[in-house]
Amino acid sequence: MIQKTFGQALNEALTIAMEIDEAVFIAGEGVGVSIHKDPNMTTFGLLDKFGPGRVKDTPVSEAAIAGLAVGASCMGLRPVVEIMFFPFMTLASDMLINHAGKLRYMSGGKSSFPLTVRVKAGVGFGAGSQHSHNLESWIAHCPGLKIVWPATPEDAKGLMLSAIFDPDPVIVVEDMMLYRMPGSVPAGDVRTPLGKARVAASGTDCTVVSYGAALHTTLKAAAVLNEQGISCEVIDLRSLVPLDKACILDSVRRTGRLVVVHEAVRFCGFGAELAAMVADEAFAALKGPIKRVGAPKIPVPVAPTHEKIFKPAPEDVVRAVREAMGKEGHSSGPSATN
Amino acid sequence: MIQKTFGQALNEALTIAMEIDEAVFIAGEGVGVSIHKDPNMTTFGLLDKFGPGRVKDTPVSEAAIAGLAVGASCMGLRPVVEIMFFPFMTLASDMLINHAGKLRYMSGGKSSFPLTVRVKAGVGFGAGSQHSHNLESWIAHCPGLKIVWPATPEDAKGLMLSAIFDPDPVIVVEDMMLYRMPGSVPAGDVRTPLGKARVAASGTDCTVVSYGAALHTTLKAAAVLNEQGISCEVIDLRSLVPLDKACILDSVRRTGRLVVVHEAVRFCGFGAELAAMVADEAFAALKGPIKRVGAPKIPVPVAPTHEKIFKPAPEDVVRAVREAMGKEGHSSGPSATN
Amino acid sequence: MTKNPIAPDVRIHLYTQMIRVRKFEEQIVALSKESGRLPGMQILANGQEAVAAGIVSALEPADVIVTNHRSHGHLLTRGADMNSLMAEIMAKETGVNKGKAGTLHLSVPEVNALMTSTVVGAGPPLALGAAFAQQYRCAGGITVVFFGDGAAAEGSVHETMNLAGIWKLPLLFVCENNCWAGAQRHEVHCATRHISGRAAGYDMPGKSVDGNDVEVVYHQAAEMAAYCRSGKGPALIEAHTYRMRGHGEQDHQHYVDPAELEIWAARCPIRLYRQKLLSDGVLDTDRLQAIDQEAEVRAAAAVAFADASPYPAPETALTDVYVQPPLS
Amino acid sequence: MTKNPIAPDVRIHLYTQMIRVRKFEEQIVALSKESGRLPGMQILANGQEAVAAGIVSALEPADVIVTNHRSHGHLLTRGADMNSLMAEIMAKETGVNKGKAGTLHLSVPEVNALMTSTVVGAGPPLALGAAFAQQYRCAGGITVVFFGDGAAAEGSVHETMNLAGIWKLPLLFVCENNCWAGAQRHEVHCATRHISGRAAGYDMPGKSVDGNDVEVVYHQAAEMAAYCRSGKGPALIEAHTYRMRGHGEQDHQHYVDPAELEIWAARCPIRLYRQKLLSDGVLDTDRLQAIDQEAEVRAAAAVAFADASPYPAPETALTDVYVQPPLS
Ligand SMILES: Cc1ncc(C[n+]2csc(CCOP(=O)(O)OP(=O)(O)O)c2C)c(N)n1
Ligand SMILES: Cc1ncc(C[n+]2csc(CCOP(=O)(O)OP(=O)(O)O)c2C)c(N)n1
Ligand SMILES: [Mg+2]
Ligand SMILES: [Mg+2]
Repeated sequence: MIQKTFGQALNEALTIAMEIDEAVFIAGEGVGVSIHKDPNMTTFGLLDKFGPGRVKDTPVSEAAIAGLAVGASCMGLRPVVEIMFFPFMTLASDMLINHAGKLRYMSGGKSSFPLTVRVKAGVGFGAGSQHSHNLESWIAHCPGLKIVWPATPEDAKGLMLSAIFDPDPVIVVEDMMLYRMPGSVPAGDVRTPLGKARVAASGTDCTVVSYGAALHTTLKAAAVLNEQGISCEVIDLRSLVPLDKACILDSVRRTGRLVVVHEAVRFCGFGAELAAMVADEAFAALKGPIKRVGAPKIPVPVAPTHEKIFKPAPEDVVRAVREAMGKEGHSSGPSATN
Repeated sequence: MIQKTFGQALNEALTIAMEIDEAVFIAGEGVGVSIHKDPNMTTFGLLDKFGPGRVKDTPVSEAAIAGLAVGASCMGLRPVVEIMFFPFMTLASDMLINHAGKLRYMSGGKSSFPLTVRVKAGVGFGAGSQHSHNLESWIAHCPGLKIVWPATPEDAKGLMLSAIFDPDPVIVVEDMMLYRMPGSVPAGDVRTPLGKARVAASGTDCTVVSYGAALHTTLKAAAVLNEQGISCEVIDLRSLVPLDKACILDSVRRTGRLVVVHEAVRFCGFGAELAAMVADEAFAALKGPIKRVGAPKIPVPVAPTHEKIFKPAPEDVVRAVREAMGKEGHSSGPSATN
Repeated sequence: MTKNPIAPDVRIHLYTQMIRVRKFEEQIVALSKESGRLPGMQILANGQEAVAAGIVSALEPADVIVTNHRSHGHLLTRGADMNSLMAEIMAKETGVNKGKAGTLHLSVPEVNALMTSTVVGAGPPLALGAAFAQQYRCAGGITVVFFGDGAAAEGSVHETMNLAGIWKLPLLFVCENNCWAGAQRHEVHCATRHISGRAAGYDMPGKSVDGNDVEVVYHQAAEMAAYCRSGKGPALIEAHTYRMRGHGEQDHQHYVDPAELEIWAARCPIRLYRQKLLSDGVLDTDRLQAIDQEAEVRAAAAVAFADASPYPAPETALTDVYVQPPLS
Repeated sequence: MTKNPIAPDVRIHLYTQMIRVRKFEEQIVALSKESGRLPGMQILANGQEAVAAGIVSALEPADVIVTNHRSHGHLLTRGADMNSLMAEIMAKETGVNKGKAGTLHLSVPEVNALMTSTVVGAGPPLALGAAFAQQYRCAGGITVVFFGDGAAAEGSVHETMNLAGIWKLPLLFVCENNCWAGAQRHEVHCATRHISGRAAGYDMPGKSVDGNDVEVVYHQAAEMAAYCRSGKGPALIEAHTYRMRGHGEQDHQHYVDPAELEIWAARCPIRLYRQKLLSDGVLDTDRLQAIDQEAEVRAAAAVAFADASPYPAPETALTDVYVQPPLS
């Protein structure tokens, strides 16, 4: 294990993938020459290492970038393309939803699309809602796509490698708030399997499921709750599709309680699927209401005073868990608004 | 009340809106001259009535069509634009999600966008997944937008009129399977308020929530269940955003059970939000698992034998309700796959 | 451009290709009149056969084509098997895509008809990726993408042309300008008469040709394909033609001027070429009839094959979404 | 085109506009060096002031402008209040958008700076709607949309130009070609040197001009605005200029050739125009200093105003999403 930042771990994953497979190339706006000269950026130094033939800077053309990935992967290459920020995924969404996710099916299984789309997500850098809008539930709703969201440097590397060499289209969400997070990372081509969640903290009273930056908010809350004598089992989803249902259901069947935490808008967010799944398949085990911690239904704001309202904090998770435990008056907070 | 088809009711709504307000215009691909010459089509005859100045045929340019609506509404007009089929909403999604839904907020409330987007949805016309892909949960997840989905001719007219004269962006989903459905429709400018659900059948044992064509599948199932001695309260949502939470929660608090039925993919579908909301806010009243009836996570297929697998049938609803009632062995069916 | 004369066997090939497409689609016309035989819409290339035959006949086996909702001509001339194509149009298990494509999404990778999209304007960005892969692998081969005059209005086409122009990709854009996008006349959906005029804005050559003269199309395709093959970059051919049967079989063209239809009927690419081959003495009426006959028989056999095939088993609806399906 | 000489007061106005933008942004540069003063990124028009001043000064009050992420010049020359603009850039409650826009989404409807989008390429489709409303109401007035050379690669720009060309909308496209899109040089993101060459493909006039000569820009704007106003349809101006401080304040231009920066520094539109006005005797150094001084004082006052303003109250984050908020 070596110490690396989250961004360096992603960078190492791309480096390894390009070294071991000629079919891997990367493309996007500034993946070669970037305004940032920062080793914590995923594509740092790749242009120098692999040259302009395999590291392609593109125009500002998200639909074409996504089409490039779909078409090239159908020809057997392994494209790794970047959609700079999650809100711009809208511009690539026809190519991803109607093509990457459907063409294999409609070919009767003749074609496959081993592509990877990198997208930056996250809340809290003050750029506002046209640069910041977590849309993981869009992707998760659509057939034919997979989506992963690492929360640690180790998984950043391991999930990126698995995504690149997976035979299906995979969206890898890079949480901008984590790029500088340090952690130990195994050397070499070590992959985190898709569809396997990680128990980040085991506990007995309440299951709390999260992913990405929100996982760290959740872990802070779990520590506070521990002091209050409430033991949380914190699950780091890592992969939203495929989803590790067994891990979640097994935990809830033991704790009898579920809280979901993410930074996306709560209404119709990914947490809704987890809550609905548990309210069906683990209903008999439930001892209290399923709580969801997420953003209120507003665009990501700019002002620091407003960002605080938007972004779930440890206190919000603590309150939600206590409510799930029946230890507090029910309140679903501003996020209830739809 | 006059007898009209669903399509004629929509057509009447547009006619009335254009008659009473000069600011209303319609635009889209074939909203003027259409390959269909069918009075059941929403825009039938409007070009002759109102002329090419107010009925604008456009090129095949979904982003520009949506941008036209956003920009013109910001200038005080009331655009009613068509995105022909739901999968093409992806091409308009930047304009709708990042602009129609966010620009008012980011203007600090200075600007408003009274636009209406008509989109055709539905499963079962054999065209396949690039023409058929219900994405209501995408819209419902995003701030600043409203979305309605009429299931009867009366509401088709009433919701369309409310949408056009609402001060905010509203997406009106036109279920293609319903265009020819007859029903009685009130004369004149009669509007169905946004955010008010309708109890389509009252009952005591299980609350079943649905919308659009799926509502009729649900009503068929309710009749069958009645004969089996199970009394369903069927709620026609009509409006997904704003959502009539009170109506749903009140019903579930009486019945103690919830089943949600829609034709969209079940995983991360709109039903997940309803289930999650109830599993939180009405948990104490729940007597059994919350069941969701929806499509399996596959692209909308083409072959008749495959469409049957995709599209929820009355039997599926019957089974789900019986499971919710604890009258049958638990099974979550193919739609469980993610 | 110097047009070297086309060898007789090639000319016969061009004619044969066109008539096979026509006869194949005539079967579809018949089937679409019987309710329940064909799922979805039926969109035909009738009147545009010369574009498919002229372009595709100028290609090499390694070349890739990407097509759209009006694909029958492109696929048949590329060598797709008639039986499995007809079976797919009927959504049968023996279809080229196991009944999962239907008529709108037919793809035939085995003959390098790599991808088809019925999302208007989606073909070019998909083709961009295919052409990039050809350049990346230095494997030779070019990609040809067919799209309509209506599709030219989509932003994706612009993004693709710009990127192909920058990267100098071996990508041949073929715009079939058939005067219509749905019920919208060309001038309702396009700011200029000729789409080829846009090519210069992407640093590529662009030519408009008579899309109903198969030899003109063939010559232009050969020239442009050679240009793309040589590494000089992308090129655009705009083929002016006409959609004889309306947008689809459900379209009765109430909005179309019958006189206009007559004019174009007189310019039917197959009729014109038949006359030419006769007057040039390349074929006599007997050989022509034999070719037509053979095409007719072939198409009828395809329908028989498809009819004899079952619909796919219901449970197969759940397969082929992923190569590695999610566990849960 | 015959350039009638520009009246002295207008020339002074043009200079004053440019220097006000420069001084305003110099305050932002200073603030961005202190951590925590400004949320988000800081994207400046430094070096491009002549485009904003030249174009906007040729407009009438009823005209609408739509701008992008590099908006300060457009908004200030259009008459936005400096105090509330600076307050908004700091996301303060007294900001022109109540602290909900921040620097990237500033819109000032009260001066017809109707909409701003930082989604590259989104301005044109928004402007399409504004121009349509002007045509629909026969109210007169044109819409001007500012976008970059990078944005020209987005499909939305193509769709808009085509539709504006068909409907003959009063829409003036202004492409600020500043040689860069992020860290990508023009030739990396655009297939041709001049974007104006695309105008013909949409049946509209297109001109490339020296974007650092404010009078050249002003003349071209007056001509094209008159064209759009006359009902002839849309037009395109491409202004060649340069982005002097990199993409944003966090960009230290490690990838930019210093020699290139020097060349353009020497062509600073403000310096050039100052010299011209002096040599033409329109202004003397004293009056110039007074104008510069005034701009400096004004900008400093804006910062003071913004500094004195609080951040918006937390709960106001939940308002202004809808005109008629959902009940539940
Ligand atoms: C993105 C998108 N918008 C709309 C449609 C509906 N549609 C199908 S074909 C067609 C017209 C296309 O015209 P053109 O590109 O000229 O092709 P043609 O049908 O004339 O061959 C339209 C609008 C679609 N399939 N995809
Ligand atoms: C759709 C979209 N893609 C990417 C970005 C990130 N981005 C912001 S500015 C920019 C470069 C734009 O270049 P140009 O249009 O020339 O404007 P300039 O910055 O040079 O003024 C990019 C890629 C964005 N904001 N929107
Ligand atoms: Mg056409
Ligand atoms: Mg630029």
